[in-house]
Amino acid sequence: MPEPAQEPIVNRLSIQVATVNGSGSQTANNTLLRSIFQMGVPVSGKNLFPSNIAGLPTWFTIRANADGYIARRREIDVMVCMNPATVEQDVMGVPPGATVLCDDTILKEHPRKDVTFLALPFQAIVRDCCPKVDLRKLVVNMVYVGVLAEMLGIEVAEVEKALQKAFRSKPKALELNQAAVLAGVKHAREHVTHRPRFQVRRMDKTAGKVLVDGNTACAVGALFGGATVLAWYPITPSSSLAEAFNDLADRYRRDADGKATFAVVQAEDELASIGMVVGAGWGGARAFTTTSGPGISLMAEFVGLAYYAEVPGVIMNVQRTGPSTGLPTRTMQGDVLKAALLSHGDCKHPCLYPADIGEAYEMAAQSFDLAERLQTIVFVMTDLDLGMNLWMADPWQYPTKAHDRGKVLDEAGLKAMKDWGRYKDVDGDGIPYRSLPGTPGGLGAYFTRGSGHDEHARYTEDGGAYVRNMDRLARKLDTARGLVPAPVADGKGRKVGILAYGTTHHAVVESRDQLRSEVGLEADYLRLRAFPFHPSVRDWLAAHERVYVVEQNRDAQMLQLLRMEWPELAARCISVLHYDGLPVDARSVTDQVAKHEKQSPAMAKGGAR
Amino acid sequence: MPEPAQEPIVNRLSIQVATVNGSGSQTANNTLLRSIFQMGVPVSGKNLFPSNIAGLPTWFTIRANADGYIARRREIDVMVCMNPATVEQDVMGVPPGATVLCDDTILKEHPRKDVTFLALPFQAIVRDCCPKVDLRKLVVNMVYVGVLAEMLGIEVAEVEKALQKAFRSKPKALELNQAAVLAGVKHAREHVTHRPRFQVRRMDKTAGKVLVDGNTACAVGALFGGATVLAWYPITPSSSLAEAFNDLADRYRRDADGKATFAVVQAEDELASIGMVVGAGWGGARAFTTTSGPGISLMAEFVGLAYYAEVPGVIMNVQRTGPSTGLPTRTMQGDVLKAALLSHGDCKHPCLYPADIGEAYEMAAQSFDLAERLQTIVFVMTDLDLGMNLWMADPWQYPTKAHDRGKVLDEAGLKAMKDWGRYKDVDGDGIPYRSLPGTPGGLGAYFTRGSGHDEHARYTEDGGAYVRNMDRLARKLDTARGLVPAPVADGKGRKVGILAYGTTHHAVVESRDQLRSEVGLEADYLRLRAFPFHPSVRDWLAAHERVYVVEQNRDAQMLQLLRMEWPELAARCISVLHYDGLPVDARSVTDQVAKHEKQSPAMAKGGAR
Amino acid sequence: MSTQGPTTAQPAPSGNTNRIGLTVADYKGLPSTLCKGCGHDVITNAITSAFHEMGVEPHRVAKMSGIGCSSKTTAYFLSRGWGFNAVHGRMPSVATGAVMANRKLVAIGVSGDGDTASIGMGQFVHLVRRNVPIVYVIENNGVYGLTKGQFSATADQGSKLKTGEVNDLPPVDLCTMAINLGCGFVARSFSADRKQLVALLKAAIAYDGTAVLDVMSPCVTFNNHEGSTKSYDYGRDHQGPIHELGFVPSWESPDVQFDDNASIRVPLPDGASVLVRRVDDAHDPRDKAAALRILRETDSAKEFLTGLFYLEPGKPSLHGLLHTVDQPLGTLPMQRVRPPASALQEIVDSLR
Amino acid sequence: MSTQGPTTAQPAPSGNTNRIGLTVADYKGLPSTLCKGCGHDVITNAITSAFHEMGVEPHRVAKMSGIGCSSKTTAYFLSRGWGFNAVHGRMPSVATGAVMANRKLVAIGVSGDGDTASIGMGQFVHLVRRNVPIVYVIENNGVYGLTKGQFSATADQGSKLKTGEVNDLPPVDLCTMAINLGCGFVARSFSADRKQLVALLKAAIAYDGTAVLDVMSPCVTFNNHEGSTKSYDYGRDHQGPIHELGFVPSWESPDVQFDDNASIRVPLPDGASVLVRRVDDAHDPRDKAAALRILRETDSAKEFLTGLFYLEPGKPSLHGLLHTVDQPLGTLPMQRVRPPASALQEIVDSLR
Ligand SMILES: Cc1ncc(C[n+]2csc(CCOP(=O)(O)OP(=O)(O)O)c2C)c(N)n1
Ligand SMILES: Cc1ncc(C[n+]2csc(CCOP(=O)(O)OP(=O)(O)O)c2C)c(N)n1
Ligand code: SF4
Ligand code: SF4
Ligand SMILES: [Mg+2]
Ligand SMILES: [Mg+2]
Repeated sequence: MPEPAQEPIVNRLSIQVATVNGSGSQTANNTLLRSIFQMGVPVSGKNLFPSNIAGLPTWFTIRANADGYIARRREIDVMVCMNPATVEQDVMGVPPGATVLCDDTILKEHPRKDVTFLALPFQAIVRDCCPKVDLRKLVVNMVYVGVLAEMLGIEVAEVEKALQKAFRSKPKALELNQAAVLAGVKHAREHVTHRPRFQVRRMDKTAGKVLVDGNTACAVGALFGGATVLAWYPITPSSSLAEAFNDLADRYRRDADGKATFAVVQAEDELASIGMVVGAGWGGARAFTTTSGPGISLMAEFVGLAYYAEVPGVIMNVQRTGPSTGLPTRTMQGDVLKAALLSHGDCKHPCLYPADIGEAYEMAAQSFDLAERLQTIVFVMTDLDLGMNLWMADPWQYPTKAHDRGKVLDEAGLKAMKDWGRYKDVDGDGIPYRSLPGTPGGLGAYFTRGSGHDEHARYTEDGGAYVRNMDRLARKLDTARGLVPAPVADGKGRKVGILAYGTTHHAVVESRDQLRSEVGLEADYLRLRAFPFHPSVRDWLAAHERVYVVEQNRDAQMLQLLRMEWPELAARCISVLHYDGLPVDARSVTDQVAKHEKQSPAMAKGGAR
Repeated sequence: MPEPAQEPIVNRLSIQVATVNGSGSQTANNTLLRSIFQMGVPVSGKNLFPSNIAGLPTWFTIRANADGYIARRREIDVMVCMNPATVEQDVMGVPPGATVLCDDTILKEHPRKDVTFLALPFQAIVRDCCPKVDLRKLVVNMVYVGVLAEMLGIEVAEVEKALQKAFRSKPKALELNQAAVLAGVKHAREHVTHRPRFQVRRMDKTAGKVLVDGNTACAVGALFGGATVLAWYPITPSSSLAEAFNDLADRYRRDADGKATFAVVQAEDELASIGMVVGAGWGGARAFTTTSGPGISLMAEFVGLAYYAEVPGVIMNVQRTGPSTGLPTRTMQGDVLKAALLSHGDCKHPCLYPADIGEAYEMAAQSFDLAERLQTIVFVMTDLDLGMNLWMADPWQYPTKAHDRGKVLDEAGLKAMKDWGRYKDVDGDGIPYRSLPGTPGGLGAYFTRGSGHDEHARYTEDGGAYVRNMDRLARKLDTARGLVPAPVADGKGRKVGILAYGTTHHAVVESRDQLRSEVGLEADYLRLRAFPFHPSVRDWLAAHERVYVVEQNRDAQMLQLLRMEWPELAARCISVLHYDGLPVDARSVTDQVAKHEKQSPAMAKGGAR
Repeated sequence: MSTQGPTTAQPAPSGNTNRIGLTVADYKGLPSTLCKGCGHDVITNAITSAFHEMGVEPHRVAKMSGIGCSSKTTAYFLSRGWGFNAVHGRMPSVATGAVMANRKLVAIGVSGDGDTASIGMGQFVHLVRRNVPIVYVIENNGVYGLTKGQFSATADQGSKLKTGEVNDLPPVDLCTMAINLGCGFVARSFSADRKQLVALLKAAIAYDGTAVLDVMSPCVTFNNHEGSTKSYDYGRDHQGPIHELGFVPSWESPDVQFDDNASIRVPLPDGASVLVRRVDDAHDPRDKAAALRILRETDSAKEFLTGLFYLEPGKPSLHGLLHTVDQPLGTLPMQRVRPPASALQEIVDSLR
Repeated sequence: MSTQGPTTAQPAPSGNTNRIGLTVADYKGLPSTLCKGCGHDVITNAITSAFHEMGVEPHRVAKMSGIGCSSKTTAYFLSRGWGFNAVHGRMPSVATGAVMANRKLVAIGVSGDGDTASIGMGQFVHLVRRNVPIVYVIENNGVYGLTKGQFSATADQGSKLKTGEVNDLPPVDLCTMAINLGCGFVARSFSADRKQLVALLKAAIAYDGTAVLDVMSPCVTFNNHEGSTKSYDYGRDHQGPIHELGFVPSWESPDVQFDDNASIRVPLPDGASVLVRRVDDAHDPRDKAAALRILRETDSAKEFLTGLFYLEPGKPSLHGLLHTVDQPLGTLPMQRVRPPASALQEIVDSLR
């Protein structure tokens, strides 16, 4: 096997495949990703796809990184060009030193001399190895998998294993694809002498881990979280969450006689899906919906009703790039402010911000506990990056705690409680006791409404009763601070802090290392995990002189929430933003922070607070 | 005429009539209000009505005040009890020294000794003076008008004049009502010796003024503002705005042949009404809708579309008490934060906050200029208090400026502009040039969408184009700061400031006088009139040590907006809130400010900044 | 929705108590706050009677509504049931969610013509399509009562407001629409015809699926004048029942009312039957084509026909489609809704 | 909407140019980004031809749509017209507003079955009720193409997804619904039947009011397999035209197509006519009862009938109801929309 000319860079590379959607490259790319993963090398995959079904440019990026960095990386080391429409920008986009493999029917040579440009006969190879003419369009993708395996040192046995997984139930397809991979390997071995500097070698950093997307993780969380009702309306990038839950529940939540312990309805729109969630939550179900941007806007009225009438429910918002329809297949943390404040009038809603596969699972499950405990809508704020990309993760732990069904009184409970009132603050935490429709005994009946009501759920327009109720609702949200997941702090005692949440986490992890090694900046890190903010967030902000708040939107939405809460502390916050619809990368964070640090007079003085 | 026992208090009184809605008392109460107004005494009226059509408690309060204070006042000097359901709370609610007139079929005496309780035979009187049995239920209200006129010194000739206005086209009804007033006068003259201390006397402070509600004022503004399309859905308290516009346009906006220069559609809901506004704005109309709380939530998705696709339109939000259905017939400044941030994703919207009848007219008209200039949705944020109560006001001035139709290119304009692009920032103010559908010449056609687009309105998912566009939109909102109405400052150089907006203004005016006279506090005053904030707001905040931000909602929504904008300055702001659904009164403001000032260490030290 | 379930059939009620020993007072609600004479109050009364006569356990009743004068009425019957006054026009989705959570609930939805045919059009259509088990009553007065009398989408073309304004848009005929959407129980009635209304409501309560009752219910304050086609006078002058209707609940013998030769008997799956007296022209409610035809013809003749236009027992309701366990989902114990550890292991393994 | 207005009748187009001298290229849009073979692209083509043949000035065309693969297609025809890709399911209101602002616009709305019958149900109903002048095309594939193939509300009961999932809800029949809502132009077609489609589109363009065209348009990616009732094969195997249709624009003489004895001729107010060849069983589109009957019967027979089900020329459109001035409201000069000072004075005086 030829060896790369230069000292190899091992397990630190990014591969990008440029193709068109609907061309079947997804399976090839996942096979590649999985093969590297099986070799024990930490990987991450980012699928950049258009908002249509077939024929438009798509890019899939695989990053393998021995240090375990799984954020997006901008620089591409090995580029595979399968799309004539983008080939020029694809070749021009890679840094010097990169290797470009190009389908030779697209382009035979390229003037760039600082990259290795190889035109390869992918189509000819597939013609030879694939007898099924109509399938060649799909199978050709496996040829580049084989070529890359050979050139980068990806073990063919692992590729075979990954293929077997992908085509488990389709032996015919498996055979064709295997042949294509091997043809690719053979071609590279026999006809390609160049070996990129970037190589993959077996290591042991993925043992026991799984590869999964965040939408599936949320669905599994909902499954074990005991969700009983799902009402949803399709919208990218959330549809696969609902579909995954449906499939999982179909398999794991049916009695022996086939009867279901769950109900899923595809609603006619988002007003209906949230309406069903509110009805079901009122009826006692652990109910949820899945949606994205436009759906959040459409749910506004019902979310206010649930706040005021105190009905539990969960909205899983897989955020995409807004406003409006925006870029439906791009990511963003763009609804952070909007979801927390959704609906007219005075109201706020708890939000959870999962950063990874583990939290997607845990928070999805926990959201039902919180919703029932707090009797309000809880948002799980994931995003397209987490939801639709494949992530490496530790396997989930089976829950150890029982579901928290909150303050629900059954027949006996109602009898035991004297003079029960649906909206009385018995425990001083702002959370009243509720009864479920259908409870026998004649004590629990009450009337739910979005209009004025007193402690006994009686209609009233009395200003005093209104104020008491609104003040209790504010108290309830204060109680929530102690119930939602606390922030996670890493490092302490430094002058400079970085605050982030959700998927931005992965870039920050890498950026902190870059800042340390590149400009010598040691920064503490706080990862927010929920709104309303835990009291410790305040202390952490107070303990730092400058805090970089990193997020993926234009308007610094989380910082806005922090300002609303603690203006005096928020004044020390500096916004670091990334909002082009691609997942934020460490370099973007590092450069912005480093630039600001350079300008910062406090830094120059080196003074402590 | 008997005289009050004590030294009279002249032209400083509040009268409240407690009755049930649907009983016809509204005309009587307005007659009373108008009579006092015609005597040259500044008045204001607050109608507190339930959210149903007939049979529930209603209170109408008239305040006459020689100093021109027109905010709500909590203390009632003269109470008229016509509702058995509330008589006890009504009598108990007045301060010592008040006079209570009670229908003697409801209650004959009351144990309170510190008030003058008079049981009067209203029903017997109406029986004698009104031959029409079925009308007595209505006409009885005029009896208390007569009684009050006599007891408070309201001139009967003015009452007659007001009656004539009310029953202009109904001579029969006029006659019956006149008789009832006179019977009331006669009864009081002959049988009631008590005269309250609080008296009304002619003065000259209302000459030239009008009495009108804010919804009518907005409708007149829209009429002269050149609104051409109104799409609306009924909702209290905004319906009468739409209906007033419809009536006015019907009268003043038809050609000789009866053809209309306007179009009004009652839509099927708020999603449709805002959709029509967006379609009409795109088509070139000056289009608006009227709504309140729940409607705002339902409009969220379309407002985001209009932001991103840059379509002009006006939403007149007559705010009521939320969240959810809330208290539909109570007032609140409860959507301030929500309207400014409406819709998912990064977007913000200009909002105007009229404080009085003059501004309701002006801002309603100006909103169309702003919407077309900025090519975005503009909110006119009025409220139930302004919209549905009668206010004394100076007559409106005929507009001197031409309508601003914004950057619209017609056929010639398109030819003149080289390489026109719908979303190009030609002038550096973030505002692009648009063309209207139907423009001939073949140059103006473009495609409008809520998804990603470049400077030439071409579809794109390119991150760079997305960021350029979003940055321009942010720039456009910055431009808006200089176009929206600037704040109004009163007083300067003091340490303490009060900041308010909208109808809260009237309580603040009175409260500043109270603070001055009661605790010796001189406070500067800034009245905000629009979002995004004018740069001078920042300077004004910076110039004060402590700023009381007075508003009518629970969550300090305007303060939240200020914090988002200038956290470092917002830290000096103290929230003064009133949110029981009734219009804020000066006493509530004064007490909260005074209490805080007492506690304020800076105040104690007397230190300057 | 079926009234089976925990309640087992019992002998016919004697005197004032029903088969579960409750009096009509046990089915009452709070005093109405509507205008005196409002048609809605009459319907409230009929609903109270129907639930009483059917012997439905009050705690099983879910009273769903939107916003409007009509929607308020769920507070005025069955205080011992659970009420949910949701948001304007979107009650259908809330009701759907509620019965998904608890299939034992007996749901009744009360809505207005504005609430259903204007803002609520979409949700109504989809509720019907899903055959959500609910008695869905539209208290139809042709106007928005609560917002002071604007026309709604069921106002007849040419009908006049008090202000003189004339409606120039065609009305939505909710009965025709429901039948075309596959609804298996579609009726029209008049709040002044208490007898028919109670019979229809009882049949609707016994019916398992969406039962649509479009009831003309005059708004005395805003739409009861001359020129209105939704006034008491107009109703009385134009009403034509399409048949004489009887309902026999499951625990009574059908022959107590009419004998079978003199009537068409449509059995419901739960054992109850709907009876139609066999007279000339009596509409057979199983005849969909005839139902649509007479609805169309009335429409052009400006008649106001009432009765049970269409009845198709035995269609699977939403519960049948969802195939859920018999117990309410909302109160299943944790063991039944959290799969075992082995399931998680299996899922994890599939991702390796 | 009427194609009258500035465009005066001219002689029939000769060769490739139409009566206003434009070629079909002048009516083209951007290249489609849909899947190869998608039914929607065929409709795009037919729309292009219809506008060309009708000689509509491109700048007068407003292309309205919601969200979906179908809704994207407004970018693929008539680049010289104005397009508005609004939000999902709410195009009807946007279109209503647009024509209110400018009554000279010739509006065409392109929507999907999800966009219209699921999320858009309510707005569709009310657009039709208002008789908004628009050619309203539903590109009906029974699924949500853009979100990867879930069932929509027009999917037939029993039809199957590729995944094997079966639809168990009844479909919404948009044609029946439109007729019942008073729509005066209701047609069904098939994207594979270009000839019929173009004839219908031309007639719809000439029609002044809401013209509903429900066009079966297979989704080759998600709903073109066996078991689908919206596939090309299904359509071809089951299509039955209810008549042979011709359209004669206002500037052509009707006898150029069929002679009057051999055909039923329905004149439109603008001078155009719709012709139906008189053969046995040919459906007369003026017969509403027959239209509803055959729609009902096909429905149960699982046939796929196409043609112009109902045509009622001369109903007042929204513009008639609004009685607005002839000029577009949006560009009236200020003097016409700001009343004089005397008006303000009068208003102020009334408040004193
Ligand atoms: C989203 C929203 N829009 C508007 C309203 C105002 N509103 C309350 S009731 C109602 C109409 C009620 O009409 P209908 O359903 O016919 O009931 P009715 O009062 O006639 O019985 C309206 C428009 C509201 N509450 N919510
Ligand atoms: C409010 C909202 N909800 C959901 C979506 C996601 N979405 C985009 S297109 C579509 C359905 C399109 O189906 P259809 O109208 O039948 O068009 P087709 O793609 O089949 O032509 C959905 C649900 C959206 N864009 N907006
Ligand atoms: S307004 Fe009309 S609908 Fe409402 S309560 Fe009164 S009579 Fe009934
Ligand atoms: S997914 Fe279906 S509807 Fe969409 S473009 Fe492809 S074939 Fe057409
Ligand atoms: Mg009504
Ligand atoms: Mg479709």
